[in-house]
Amino acid sequence: MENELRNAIRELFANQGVGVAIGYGRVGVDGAVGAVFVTSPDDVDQLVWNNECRQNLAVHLTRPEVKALGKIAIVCKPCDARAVVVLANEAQIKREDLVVVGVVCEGIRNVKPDGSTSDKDYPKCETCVQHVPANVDVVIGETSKGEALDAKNAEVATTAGHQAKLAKLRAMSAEERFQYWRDEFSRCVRCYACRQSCPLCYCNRCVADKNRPARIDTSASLKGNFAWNILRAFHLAGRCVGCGACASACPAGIELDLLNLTLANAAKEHFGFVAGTEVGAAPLIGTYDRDDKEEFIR
Amino acid sequence: MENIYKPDPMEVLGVWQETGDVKRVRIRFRDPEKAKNFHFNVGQFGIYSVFGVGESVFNICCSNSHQTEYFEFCFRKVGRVTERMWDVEPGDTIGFRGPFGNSYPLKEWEGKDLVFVAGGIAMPPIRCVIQYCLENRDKYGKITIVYGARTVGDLVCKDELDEWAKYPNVDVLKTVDVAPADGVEWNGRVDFVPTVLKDSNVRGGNAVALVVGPPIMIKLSLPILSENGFSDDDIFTSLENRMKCGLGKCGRCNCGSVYVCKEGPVFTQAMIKNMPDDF
Amino acid sequence: MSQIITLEQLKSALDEKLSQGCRVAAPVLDGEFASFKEITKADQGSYEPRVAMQNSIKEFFFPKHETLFTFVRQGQDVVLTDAPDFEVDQIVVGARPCDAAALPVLDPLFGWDYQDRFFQQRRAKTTVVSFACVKSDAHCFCTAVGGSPENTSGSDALLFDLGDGSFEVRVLTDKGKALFEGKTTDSDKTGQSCDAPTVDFEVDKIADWIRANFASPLWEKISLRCVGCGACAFVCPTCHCFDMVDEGSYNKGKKVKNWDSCQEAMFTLHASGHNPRGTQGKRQRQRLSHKFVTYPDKFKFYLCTGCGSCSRSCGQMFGVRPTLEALDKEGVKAGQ
Amino acid sequence: MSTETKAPDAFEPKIVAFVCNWCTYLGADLAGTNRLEYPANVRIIRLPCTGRIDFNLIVKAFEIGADAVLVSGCHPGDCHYTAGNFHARRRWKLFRELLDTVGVDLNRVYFSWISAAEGAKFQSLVTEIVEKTKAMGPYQEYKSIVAES
Repeated sequence: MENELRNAIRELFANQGVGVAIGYGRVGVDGAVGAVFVTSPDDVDQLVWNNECRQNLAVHLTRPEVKALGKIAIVCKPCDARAVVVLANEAQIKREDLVVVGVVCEGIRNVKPDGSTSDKDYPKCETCVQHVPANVDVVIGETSKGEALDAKNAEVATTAGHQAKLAKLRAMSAEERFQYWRDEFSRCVRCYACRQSCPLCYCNRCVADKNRPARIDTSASLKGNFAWNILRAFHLAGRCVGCGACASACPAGIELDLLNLTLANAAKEHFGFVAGTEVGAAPLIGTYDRDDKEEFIR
Repeated sequence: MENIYKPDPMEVLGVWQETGDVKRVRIRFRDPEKAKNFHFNVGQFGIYSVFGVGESVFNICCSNSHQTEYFEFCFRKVGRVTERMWDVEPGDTIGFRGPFGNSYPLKEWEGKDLVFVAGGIAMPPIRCVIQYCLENRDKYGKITIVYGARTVGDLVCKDELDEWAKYPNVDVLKTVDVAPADGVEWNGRVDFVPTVLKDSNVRGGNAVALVVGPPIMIKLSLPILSENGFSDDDIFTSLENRMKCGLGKCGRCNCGSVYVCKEGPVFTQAMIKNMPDDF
Repeated sequence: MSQIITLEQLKSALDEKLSQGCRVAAPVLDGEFASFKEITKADQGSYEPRVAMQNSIKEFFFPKHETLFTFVRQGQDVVLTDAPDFEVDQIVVGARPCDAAALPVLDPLFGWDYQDRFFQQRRAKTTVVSFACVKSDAHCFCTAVGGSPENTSGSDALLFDLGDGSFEVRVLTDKGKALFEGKTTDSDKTGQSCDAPTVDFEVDKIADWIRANFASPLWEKISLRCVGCGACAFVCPTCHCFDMVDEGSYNKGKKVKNWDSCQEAMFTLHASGHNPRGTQGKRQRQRLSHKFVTYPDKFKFYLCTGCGSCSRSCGQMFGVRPTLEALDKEGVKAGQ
Repeated sequence: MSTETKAPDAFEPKIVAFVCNWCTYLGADLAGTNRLEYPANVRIIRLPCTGRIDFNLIVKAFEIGADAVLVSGCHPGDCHYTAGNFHARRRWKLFRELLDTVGVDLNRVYFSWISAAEGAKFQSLVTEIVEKTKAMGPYQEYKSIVAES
């Protein structure tokens, strides 16, 4: 499959005027897999594809440093390809200027706190049903694990384990939940790795960095951390594709994706909306329906 | 142990609006003991705060002859702090930390001709040294002041320019980029600062030049000074970089190994050529 | 003759200190993650030498968020109240040698000309007990910056895990002596640390390359995968850049000092909109040159102890070691 | 001896009400002009439309010591800007779920539609919120994270 991928990228350099191919390569310590930016067909052999390809590369699509390299081809797992759909739907990228090379994915391995990969699947991959990428230009690889899902039967990208964890949390009392997040957020250092690694946190200047007026405290205090994490999660309401980049980037190991999953579940349950599954879909929060539920309104 | 991050409360004595978005503020220490012992060197800067809003870095823009009574700074309304600073009135309290940084080598300059080149809001860091040199007029040779702004309305210390011109052996060459509209009084030139500098025929050798302003103005003025015999050691400037602490700790104002807050803000062109292009 | 202490004795020594009002921080295990945290009972700690930690001991000297002073507006006047002095004794136990080594590196910065009492008071009040390393991983490169698995720099006592529930104690300073005096027993057992991690680059040569290649296009090239978060800086035991902000309202509030990172675009953004370090390549250049050129020029130390926390915590598999290796390979050795 | 007076330390909750300019604010005004008495614990903040009410304002209200928050605007179909309240409705539906997961007590966050004619509804809702909040006591959890910051 790796060769198939490399050949496809070479072909794109030759025939489609691609300036940079964003893919995975062994770039980190001890050959750890991270993003590589291939700018010449001669370097295509740097590209790898395996079950350690964890990052969501779509985060690079909106970065000026990367855009400066020319027309982009990007390697996307099925979950990551959803982020490309949202970026295009939100007019952050011109989809026709981009070549999305989708790779069939049967699950990514987890990364342990010391940076090494463990044999266990990455949590969100345990029960993933989305192995064949949808809405991509080229599909690399094959699987017996199912077909590309269209918007109608798309599921929220998550796992049984994560859903169970969220269900357990939601079954607690409000005080207990608050205490849980209090412990978690107390470790937050406000490095904004969650924001920076998220393909959909593309704002030029995040509200957290705005100071006229300052919307939330920039301090890594409990007060500031609650405000920040609530803000980050909600700005992704109806937009988060569940790639898990935020939680996996968090140096404090906070399970931020539980917050995003809450909102993704709610979007699906109340509005039948799964982000990134439908090309051209209007953003969930930018639209409304006259018959939206309002049982909570007095 | 002293808290180096805690400012001193200062009383605002006066506020003057210089242009549409520039004000000059005169302050003194609320604590009379502090006021009595305060000393700064011309060219140093301070960090001024509006409590509850934030801090900003400005040059002390007057000479130090009244330092125990008051001193002044100028600011342009561009950000969070300066928008709030715009509203201060005499009697209000603001915070001050400083003075920080190095200063102009005024002793070394004695006996020499002085050329001051400034653009726009960059007048204040030069005003302090002009005031000082005029107060000590006999120590310095010919003084040439080339000052320009985009429009007549953008000139800072406009009235003082005419006062300075009255001193002996002082040339004030003022200019604006854009011709003033009909009816606007203007007795200066309509040209860019480097052009006016070129026409001024200032000569290096026994002279120093102080050039402060927008990067493009500096870039175009330096070759003119070089051609006219100013060596890189004789051309000075006052840099600015974003700072938080002013104490050489917060780690953001450096250009290579030079901390602008401690080793600056005053640099010679020779020093700048040795620094990496990190500003 | 060596001095040894059992784990139980170590814990009871800590409990004794806790009962005297001393603040104690130790590695605490939470699932797979271990992080340094303040503890209230010695039992909460997990006392074994570790390679990977989620944070560094930096935060017990330079907290991620700290109040500098508070203010209240009274009419046109403003009344300031200084933050209290740091007056309790503090023990940080279980530090890695590369964590402890950061403290002498930071001393000259916080004591350069202006004295930062917030760091210095904590430093004076704190006893650092480190564990010599028993293993290293591929992220470790302390040897490249003058460290070692049993580096004593910055520690008040260095403990060697004997593997039998006891530690050999090597007391290094008076503070270490005060903590362990009378608590240890004589023994003929001596501890041993692991082999030093190997590196195939020379930091001096890379530093020279950095000095000579400020404008190299390599900076942008190697930094492409960096997304500009602050994780590397915040887990780093030596990164010390900070932000100062006002919080609260116009009438009543405080000034706080928060960790900041040079990797974030806002770090050097001027009010005018100009940013001297507007691209990730420039920001990585700042990070690397600060660590290996600027800081040693000023304070004689590399601003890096080779702990590898940055690359362990980087979601993009970046960090100091991969960057040094890339500069070595594509800059120094390629003769560019 | 024992007279029924309010203990000096009796808990008086702080309620922040974010209301739209065109309906609920006028409803509150009507309650006033009609001399309908409601507890003084409520601080009304007038905004152009519920569509303008940033979710972050609710968080902010808790940060500055609110014990409960009310968000109120025009009935569906009555929005001065045609659809602001429809947008708000969808947003609050999702935001409540997030608050729930975070552990912010949903009994302290209220949403309502109150028209300019419904002074009585404003009165009764505010009275109810104040009474319920009094029964729950101060919002200790949020106050404690603010106090520790």
